[in-house]
Amino acid sequence: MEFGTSGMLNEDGIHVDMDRLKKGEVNLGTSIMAINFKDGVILGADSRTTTGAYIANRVTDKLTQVHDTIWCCRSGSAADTQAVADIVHYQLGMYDIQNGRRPTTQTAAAMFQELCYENKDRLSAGLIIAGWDERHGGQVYSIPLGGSLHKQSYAIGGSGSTYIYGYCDANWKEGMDEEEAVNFVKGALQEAIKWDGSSGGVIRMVVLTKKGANRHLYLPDTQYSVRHQ
Amino acid sequence: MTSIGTGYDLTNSVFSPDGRNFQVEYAVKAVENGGTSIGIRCKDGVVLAVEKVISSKLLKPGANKRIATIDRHMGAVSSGLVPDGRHFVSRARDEASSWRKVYKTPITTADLASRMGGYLQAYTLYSSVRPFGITAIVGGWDSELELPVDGQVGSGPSIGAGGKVEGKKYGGPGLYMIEPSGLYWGYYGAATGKGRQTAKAELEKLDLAAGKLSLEDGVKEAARIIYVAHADNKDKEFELEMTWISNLDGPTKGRHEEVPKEILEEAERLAKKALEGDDDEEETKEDDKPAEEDKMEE
Amino acid sequence: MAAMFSQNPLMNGPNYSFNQTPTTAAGDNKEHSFYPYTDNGGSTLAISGVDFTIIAGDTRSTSGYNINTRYAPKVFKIGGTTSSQEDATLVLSVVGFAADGEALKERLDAIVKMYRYQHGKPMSVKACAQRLSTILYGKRFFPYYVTAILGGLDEEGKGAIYSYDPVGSYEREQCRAAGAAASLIMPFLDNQVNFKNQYMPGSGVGHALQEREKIPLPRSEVEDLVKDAFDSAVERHIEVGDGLQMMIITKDGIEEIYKPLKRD
Amino acid sequence: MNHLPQAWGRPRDDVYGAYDSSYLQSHGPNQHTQQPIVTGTSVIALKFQDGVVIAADNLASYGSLARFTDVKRLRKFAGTSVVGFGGDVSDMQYLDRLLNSLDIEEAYSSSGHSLNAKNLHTYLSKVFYKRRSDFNPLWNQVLVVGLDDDKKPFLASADLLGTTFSAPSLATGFGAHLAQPLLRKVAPDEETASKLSKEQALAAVKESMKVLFYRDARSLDKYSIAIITADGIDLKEDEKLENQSWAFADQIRGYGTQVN
Amino acid sequence: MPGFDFSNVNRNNALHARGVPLPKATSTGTTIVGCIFENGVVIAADTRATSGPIVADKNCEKLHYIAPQIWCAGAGTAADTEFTTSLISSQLELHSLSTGRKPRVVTCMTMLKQHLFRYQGHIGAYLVVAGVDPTGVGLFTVHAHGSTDKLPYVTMGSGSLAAMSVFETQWKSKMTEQEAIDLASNAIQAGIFNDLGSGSNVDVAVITKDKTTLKRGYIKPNERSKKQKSYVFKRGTTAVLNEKIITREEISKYVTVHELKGDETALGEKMDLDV
Repeated sequence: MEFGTSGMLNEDGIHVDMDRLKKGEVNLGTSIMAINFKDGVILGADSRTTTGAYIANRVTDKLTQVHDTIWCCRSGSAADTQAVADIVHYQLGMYDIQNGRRPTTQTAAAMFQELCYENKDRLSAGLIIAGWDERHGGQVYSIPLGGSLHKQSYAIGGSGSTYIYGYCDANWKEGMDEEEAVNFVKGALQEAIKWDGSSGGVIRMVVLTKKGANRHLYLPDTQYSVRHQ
Repeated sequence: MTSIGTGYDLTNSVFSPDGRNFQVEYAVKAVENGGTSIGIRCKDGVVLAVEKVISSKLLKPGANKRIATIDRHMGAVSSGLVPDGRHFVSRARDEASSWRKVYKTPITTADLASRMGGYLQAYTLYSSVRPFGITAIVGGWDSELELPVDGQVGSGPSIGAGGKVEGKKYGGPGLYMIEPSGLYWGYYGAATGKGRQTAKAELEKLDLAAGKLSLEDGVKEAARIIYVAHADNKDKEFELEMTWISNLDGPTKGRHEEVPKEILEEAERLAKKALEGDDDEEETKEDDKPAEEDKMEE
Repeated sequence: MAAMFSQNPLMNGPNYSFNQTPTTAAGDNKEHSFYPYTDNGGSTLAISGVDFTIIAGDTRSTSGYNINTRYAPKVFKIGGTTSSQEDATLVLSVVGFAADGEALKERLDAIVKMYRYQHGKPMSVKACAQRLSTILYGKRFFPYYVTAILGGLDEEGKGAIYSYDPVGSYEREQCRAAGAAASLIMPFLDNQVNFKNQYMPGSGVGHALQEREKIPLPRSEVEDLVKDAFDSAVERHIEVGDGLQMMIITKDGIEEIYKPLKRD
Repeated sequence: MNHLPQAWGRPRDDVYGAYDSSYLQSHGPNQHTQQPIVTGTSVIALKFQDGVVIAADNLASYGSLARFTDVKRLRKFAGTSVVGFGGDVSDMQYLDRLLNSLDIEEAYSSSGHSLNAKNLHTYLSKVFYKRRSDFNPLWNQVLVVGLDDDKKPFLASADLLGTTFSAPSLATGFGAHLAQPLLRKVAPDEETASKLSKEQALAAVKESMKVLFYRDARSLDKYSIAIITADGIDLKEDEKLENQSWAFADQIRGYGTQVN
Repeated sequence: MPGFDFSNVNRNNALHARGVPLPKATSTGTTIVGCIFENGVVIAADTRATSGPIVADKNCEKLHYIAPQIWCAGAGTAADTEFTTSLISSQLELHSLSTGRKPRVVTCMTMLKQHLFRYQGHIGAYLVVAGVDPTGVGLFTVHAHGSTDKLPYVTMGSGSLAAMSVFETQWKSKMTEQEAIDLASNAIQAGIFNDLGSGSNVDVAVITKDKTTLKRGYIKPNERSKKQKSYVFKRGTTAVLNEKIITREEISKYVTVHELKGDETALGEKMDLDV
């Protein structure tokens, strides 16, 4: 029997197939979320990337900037979501230059949705878009697998999210201050990491307000209690 | 225009030695022959009006509209070559719908004007085309509310989004005039076509920059100005066509629509009355004014 | 378990190296989980007479064990000049996949209308029959999933019926049943319209017995036959029922009759 | 096991089966065919003497996960009609935008007449049929309600295959099994439907929504309901089911022989 | 216990793969329901039996006798419901004789579920068991895989959703006998008119402490309309190609021949095989 030759490898020959789709395989090993709070939005994510049971990257950054204060959380195929994020990053940059004003979160969400919907049979991407702009304040949009677009007060995604629907629903409050909000995200992601084998590592956050983007980092060896960034 | 082309005017995209593009200037001439169009940017809406010169008694009254809808919230009117105006509208509609397709939100009046300005300017660059023989006035109402992404579901926090910068206002009326050169500027009141000088003089009197004029009054003023501007051109009959776009609380709910018949007729009545009051020697000519009975019915 | 060891390079000689890496995928077709057809049940029936044609269909539309609606017509007037089709001369019945049936009907209707505008006269049933066949065969590899019957009066004023398979094979016939209960109704028609298996009592012995003489049935009798045929089909086929829609084409025009059927 | 670096971290073929690479293929028949992912369940509607009532719950499911609980599946069109969407939510959003652009194009000419529900249904069913014929279906079943050319109540269905039909009452998905029997009882034919009062129709639809909540595992007790008459559209998007019956559960012990 | 013999499974799969269709069993597409009232229980069924889309029997009986005060409505494969109920009926009667007590509904239900569980769903019987015994009123559903449910109102079969919609909107506790009968027959009619697998008439069985009343054809909402034409053929319409006369003496060698009197017609049961 031959070694299967139907796969695809990239130059380095290792990482590309992390996201290959096996029949019946659900490949959303991650925990991501974004929430609205008093002054804007917070995005959060774990840092684990898995292929099967192997942790291919334990300090992944799943929070991706597509404009100054518009970011997204990626789940699903790393290759697909990176490609989509790169395209939108480019388009939003062009928008800013051509129209002489910053894109709104809606603009970003619309662009993400168009890509995810029109290419739904080729992509495996579950995205959460969160951003802050002067006019609309903080906003959170979710684009699940089929490419539909949902405006939400908070959104959770990835395989780990299934374990924290209850936690989030029970602990959610509208209009939290920043400290409460950071603790909400941290608490939720801790639970996801605890119960989901495909989630783990550090907790990353980005806080988007009128002051701009502000990163947070929490490490597992200190029970995520100390902010490192 | 003092000078003539001396050969530099025979093709588009060629400058004269003193830096003029004669083809564009000739296009402006075409505009200056067209019926007067005006736009007024009121505090709660925009009015567009046009003096539709009746070229034949065989034309059906009220048909052959000259003001077109570009998108739900936006309209355009032009003076000059009518077919060029039609093409302008067609392109503007394409721009508006492609904006919707890409950004899933309505195009703003400013953005549409920018796109159309670019489009018209391109027609001054090539020898294979001629410039547009129109000056167009685009009026629209950009929603003052937060707009959803078209088709989105869900609504976010019930208390509204956090972190908004308070005290700033968004949206509102937009009025732009785009000339054959591709030049476009935003205006409080815009006028073009044959009676533009008179109309501009009248518009200036309104102190539109103060932002006090209401849409209802704007409609009346627009009708009056078209009538006044027409006074220099009395030998031809005309029809007044008017559309408006109000804010979301107003009569059109942010949509570009024709001014309803009753309001239009009332505005025309007041316009005629104002005209009579202005100069008494005019009143003997009242018979010349287009009366419904004179028109051909289909 | 063989697969477990198959990746051992020692067993298979030289194995994977990066420059052998395929950059395009293997070309085997992906299976399509989407099936573009469904069966909406129901039955149709057509009988031609000396100077008339009757085409009938039940009005039930089904999907699985469900009734979509109790009134979905399967019989349509074709090629009239108005939206009400009041001056039509042809009738088409379609049974099978209703969406294809609708598409087929609209296409044929448009063609027959165009013919009428261009030639200033209605299309003959014979010409229309040939055209319908061409339309069906035109989708030979993605067929209209319908059994069609076309009816009208021929050039001599006689009743004419043409029946089709989904890809355009057709034939002029005396009578035809199609759809879910076709196999229930057709033998009944053979016996009652064409008098198959009926002999004249006392006209001979054994093989010498003479077949019952074929005489064209009068309209009233055909109408009765149609009603009885559908009543019986309703008794024994679960996808047939609710209503009976009948179109009767004569030289005076097309008459439409609706009769209720059992709804269980 | 294979210890070569190129196999590190890759799912084992002996465990997961060979890699299905067919999705990468760029030739051959178009591979549009997908499946619905985020989905809405039943839509139900009933005609009455001067209009139509339509209802659908506010849930979008992701498999069995009740993922989005604020999804409004009744969409207004041109102020005259309502479309109720079952099936894939992303395709619903696509259609919503498509109909929106259709409405804008309709407003280009100021002829005064606008598209009614019947026109809208015809348009939608052709879109569905075209897409199924391209093997690229829009994964929905929709109910279109409003008025027809004669200003009579109009109600019709269209689905991903392009199948269309009309009846005094209609229901998609689970509603076809659970709500239709009740609605058909109230309006067995057009004649009866044309005599129903708005209150009767409303009561029947609300009752049906309750049964659907009891018996459809992909449903929600929050729903949208719209009444369409010649006077316009009355759409309520945050209704809650009332007067549910659960108390009889106290009488039930075990599943067979148990008595305590 | 040696266990089951699955030797034919491979053969059947191979045949099926080569295009041999599986034998079509008559199934009772069916709507069946049960409903408890003040001092008894009512079960009801439609009377259509189908084989694919064809109506195999327009007026079959889906209410099966188990014991005088225990009855069973069956959906699924006709043969399975028939044999399972009669088997359990026999066992229950023997059990009743050996204990000297009246049979109980729970006993019946337990025997049924244990029997069906043993066959892992291969016996396609979906049943509603109802009855009254010294402990009171019982109403259960039994699924083919052997699970049971205990509820005040139950439905089963392809029309179960239609029937359930009626119960979910109209059921109330503590109904009178007539109310329960009406409700159950309404539920069956919802199945008859909305589910293609169900049709024809409504059969009802009412079981109270004192007696069981079987109302066969309680409602007949689907009587066939009169034929438009007469389809009587004249004698001699069918060709006779050959004739063979068997005398009574000759046939008497194989079977017992009864002489029919005047207006008497032959009944199947009367014919005895002479072994």
